[in-house]
Amino acid sequence: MTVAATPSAAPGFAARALRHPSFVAGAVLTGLIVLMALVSYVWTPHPPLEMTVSQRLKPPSEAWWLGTDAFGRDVASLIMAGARNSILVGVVAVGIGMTAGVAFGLYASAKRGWTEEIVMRLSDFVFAFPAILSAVMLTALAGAGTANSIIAIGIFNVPVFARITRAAANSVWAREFVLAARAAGKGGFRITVEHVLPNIVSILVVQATIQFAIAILAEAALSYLGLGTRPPDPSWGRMLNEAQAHIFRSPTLAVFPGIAIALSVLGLNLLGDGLRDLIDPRLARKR
Amino acid sequence: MPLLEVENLTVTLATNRGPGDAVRNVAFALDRGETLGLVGESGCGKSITALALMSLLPERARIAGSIRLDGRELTTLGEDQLCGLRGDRMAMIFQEPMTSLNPVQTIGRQVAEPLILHKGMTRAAARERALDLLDRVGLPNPAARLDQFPHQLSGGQRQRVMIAMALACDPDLLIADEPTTALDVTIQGQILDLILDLVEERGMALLLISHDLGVIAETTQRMMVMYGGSVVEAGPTAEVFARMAHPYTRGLFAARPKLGPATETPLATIAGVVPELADLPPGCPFANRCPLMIPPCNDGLPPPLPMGPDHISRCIRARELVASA
Amino acid sequence: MNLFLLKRFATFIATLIGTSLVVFLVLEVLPGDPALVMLGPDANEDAVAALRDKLGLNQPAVTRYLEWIGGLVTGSFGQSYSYGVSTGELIVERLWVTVPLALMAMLMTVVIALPLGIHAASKHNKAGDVVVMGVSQLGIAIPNFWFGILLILFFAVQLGWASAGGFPGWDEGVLDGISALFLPAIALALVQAAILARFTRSAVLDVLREDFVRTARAKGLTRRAALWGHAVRNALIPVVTIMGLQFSNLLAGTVVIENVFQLPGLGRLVFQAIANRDVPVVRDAVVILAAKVVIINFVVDLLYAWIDPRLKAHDV
Amino acid sequence: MSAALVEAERLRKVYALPRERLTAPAPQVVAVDGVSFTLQAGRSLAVVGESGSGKSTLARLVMALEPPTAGRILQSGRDLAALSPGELRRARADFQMVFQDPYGSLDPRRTVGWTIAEPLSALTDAGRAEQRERVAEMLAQVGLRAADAEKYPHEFSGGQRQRIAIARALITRPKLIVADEPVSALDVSVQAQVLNLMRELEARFGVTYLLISHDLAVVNYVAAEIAVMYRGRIVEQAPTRALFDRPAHPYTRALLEAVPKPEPGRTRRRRARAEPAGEIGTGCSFAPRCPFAIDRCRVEAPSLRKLETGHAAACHRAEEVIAG
Repeated sequence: MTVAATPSAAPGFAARALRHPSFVAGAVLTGLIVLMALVSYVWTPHPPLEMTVSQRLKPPSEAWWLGTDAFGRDVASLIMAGARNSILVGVVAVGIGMTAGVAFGLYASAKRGWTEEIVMRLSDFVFAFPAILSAVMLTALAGAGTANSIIAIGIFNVPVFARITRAAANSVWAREFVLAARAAGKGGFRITVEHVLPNIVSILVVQATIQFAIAILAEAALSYLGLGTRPPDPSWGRMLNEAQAHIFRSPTLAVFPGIAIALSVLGLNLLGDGLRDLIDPRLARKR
Repeated sequence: MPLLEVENLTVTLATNRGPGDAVRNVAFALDRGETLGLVGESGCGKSITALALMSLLPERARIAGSIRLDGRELTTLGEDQLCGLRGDRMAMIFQEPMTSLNPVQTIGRQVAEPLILHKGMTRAAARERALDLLDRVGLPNPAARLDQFPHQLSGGQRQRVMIAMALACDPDLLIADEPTTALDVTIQGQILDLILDLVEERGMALLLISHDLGVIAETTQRMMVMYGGSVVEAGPTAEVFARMAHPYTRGLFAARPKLGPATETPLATIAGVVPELADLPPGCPFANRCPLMIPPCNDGLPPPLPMGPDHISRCIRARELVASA
Repeated sequence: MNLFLLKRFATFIATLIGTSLVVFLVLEVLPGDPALVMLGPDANEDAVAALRDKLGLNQPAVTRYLEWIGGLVTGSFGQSYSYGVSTGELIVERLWVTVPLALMAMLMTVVIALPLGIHAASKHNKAGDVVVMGVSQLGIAIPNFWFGILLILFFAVQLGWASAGGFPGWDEGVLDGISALFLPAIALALVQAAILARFTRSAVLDVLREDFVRTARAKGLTRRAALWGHAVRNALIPVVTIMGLQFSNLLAGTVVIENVFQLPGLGRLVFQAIANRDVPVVRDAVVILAAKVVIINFVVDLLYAWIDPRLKAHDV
Repeated sequence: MSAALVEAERLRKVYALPRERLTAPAPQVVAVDGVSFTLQAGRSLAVVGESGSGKSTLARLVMALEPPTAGRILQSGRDLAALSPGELRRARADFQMVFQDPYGSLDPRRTVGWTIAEPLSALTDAGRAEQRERVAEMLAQVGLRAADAEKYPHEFSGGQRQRIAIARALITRPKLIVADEPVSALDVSVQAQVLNLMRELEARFGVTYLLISHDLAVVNYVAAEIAVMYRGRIVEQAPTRALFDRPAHPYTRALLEAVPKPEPGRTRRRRARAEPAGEIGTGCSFAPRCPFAIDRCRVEAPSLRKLETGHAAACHRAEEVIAG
């Protein structure tokens, strides 16, 4: 005879997710940004890189939805195409940071002792160094460009994931079911793969969405400083840099790319918060 | 007029499976100098009853019925007036002395706090009095403890501090919610002795909550057995132990291994599991696990049947049960 | 001094040494010959070689590293290639912009965020909480440099109340200086305040669920008294950690914001020096920025030990 | 005569605490201090003690989950510390463990079937089908249904989870099950179900328990023999009846007296005692709390000595304690 304490995981999750306002809002916003990036490959109102010299710094109109920039390019098309850049940088940088960071964190947690101490002090060190500053130095060293800014942001993500993985993994290692697995004869590697990782995946997914948002902000800042994506590839951050030069003549130029950044970040953060609520950690350690 | 009078107390909690009555139609009275035990398993509603008496229920809880302290109705009292009563006229000791003390405040300050709050004492006077209290509860070297922090004390010592804190303003009513469950058995005896001595010394009323029939048997004059939010049996402790008049009380008693000579016969068990709040049956809450269940058991919460002087049982077959034994 | 702080102090020194090493090595492999940069591409080889010798570039890396560190410790800084003055002089001058900016921003952050966070927690799930949470969610999403541009757009371009950037210098009067730093400080503070408010709220909520808060209520404390008397100090323990991290973020953020507002601060100096391959300026400025960050982390640890008696117990 | 199931020889386990002073060596906690005992197959042994007495550490040492600082453990004559990692892994099929917290000891992300099969998949090369069959069999043995294998732990109550944990421990048909407080997290009515199950399985599978508990009544129900631990040492060991009838150590007596008994009309003998504050010197660690303590107890630590067949106590005045 079995008492179902809580509805089973899979169908319950979808139902609860659809009723969770910030999850839904975040998913919709993020979905729209991704859609915009995908559509930009096949269609934009104007070719994003096409310069119409006669149409420089035009205000928004029917022909130019969001106006034109100092080179006479269509801002709406540039923003659509710029989404590709932000998503690319976010995905790859978080991917790098997550892969390396999770590996380090799991290793530190499984080994404990000196290994853990060394891994964590190293991550403290990277952490203590202002992230933007190291990104500025790295891109200065290797030259501006998308690839280098991805590496710079990715490196900054490593200690973030290493720390959170280690903390979460340590709490799993302290649980009795791990002791039970050891008593059953399993070694550190199998326990890490079979027990620790599945129990921290949800925490990592939540953190990944948040780091994704931070990566988009960082890429925008680097591009704004002229260290990120190089012209002519469209990038939201660089659009803002260029807009600032013409702020008195064409103030709207400085508005739309910022909105695009803010909405993507907002969407991802809402998504992350929603996921965190839905994966309620209290359920896992319910007594 | 008794010190504490509870009538038809019902507390409804929002659970993740819909609203459920954590406490159902509970009624009792308690006078100064009396000790009343409340026994039951986890989730039976005993802690919620205690929190209802202190008006410290979680925000979403709904409360019905009446709680009167010295004739004063508490359920309709404003928050300010309740704050004036809590810690002064009624006090509470909790189960976990580790987490129930503020880790970043000194012992002295925490014990002195109710004195400053309710008695209007100066810091210095309250500190003086806190020292006396810590001495009274048997904390070794109390003067040095005043400026220590909770993490520097052992579990038993922390529980003594909790008791000193609860007794600071000489309350009329002391509620002790599983005060010894987190402690070792030899310390448990000391703490129970201390509580009983203080209750006697000051003429307080004590409501002692425990899951352990042994603790209740040894410390209380009267007792109530709770199951599924209802008091299923109540009476003078000796009387209840002599003539258990509810199948749940009997089940609880029989399920516990005894200290005496070991037997080959297995322990008596209660079939099934405790139902969740939201799934409580409409009738007797114990019906679906009860060996004596008959169809009328499901018709509604059985009324309290008088079984002896001051002894009641909410079982429609209580008389048969007592007669058969 | 206790063991916890002693350990932290050792970490602090190690981090400083590590940082200086990394900075030195990164700049070692940076392409571009400083001598060539200084003399211009048309310089003749002999002149370049002479300059390299003069700058000590021909010595082994270890010697140069030790000389550099020795100089930093004794206060004798190198010469900037492009400005021709002592890097120390240059950095100190720029610090007078960056440090007040970061401090102002941090002050704003704390003054805005702590009360809002505590207020939101005390009104959990009620209107006040929802508003704070909604606004802070937006605040986190806005890039600080864009917010800076918007501030310029609104206050300088539309209203004409402030200049679009620049810094008059403290000689023109403290008030003028502060007003020039006001908008940049707001731009920096917005995001950090939003983060801190949310963090404070959840820290306070966590503590409010603790048993000892229930104990305090059982003693007769009102909700409010229990919040301020028992919950807030416990909640501050994690909040202080975050504040330390945030101050580092603020310092780093000055690199971008100083560019937005054309402020002659340390961040902008580093940025320009990198572009100019002005190695002595870059490495000294970066090490000093990083040192500030680790000093802040150390101060956070001191605060920590002060708030949490459990760390004070062990004396050396 | 075949070797005993478990022989522990002068086991000692010391944990280092974080340093408090730079100049002094790191402080240490002696969790287990020179413990020796023998566990014969078929005679379940209980280790009783209060929190901090070292009983859970002892369980982990016996399970070879931690190495002892000194001393050794022989299981069926084999020294566990001398085995290679591979041999130790195979040997683990013979000794399994049940934990206190039935919520914490089951991985919430794994099905019950997976969890029960874990020792099989870790220790043997049983195939999927065989594993499934054994799991179904085990579920039936502990009173659950075969269909329950597909479910997750959160769908079960505390008592049912502890049955699952017992099924996991039994699946390799071990000779020894180390049960660390197996019922202390359960409600009384559910405790009885689990205790009955443990006794049934003892008879049915010939498994022997090393039961760790703070609860004398629980121990009385399951174990043939009891060892009482205090501050890392065994202070008394005896067959269950002898221990309850003729306790020879003042601490055992104190424990027995302290258990509240649910008997009508019983009231406490009230003795207002203060928390003991005495420092332990070289003598018996129980001396500061002991009503029998004499000067000798405060300077000379008693060693465990034999009093009668199978009954030993570490007390200078054991004979007087038995006499009452």
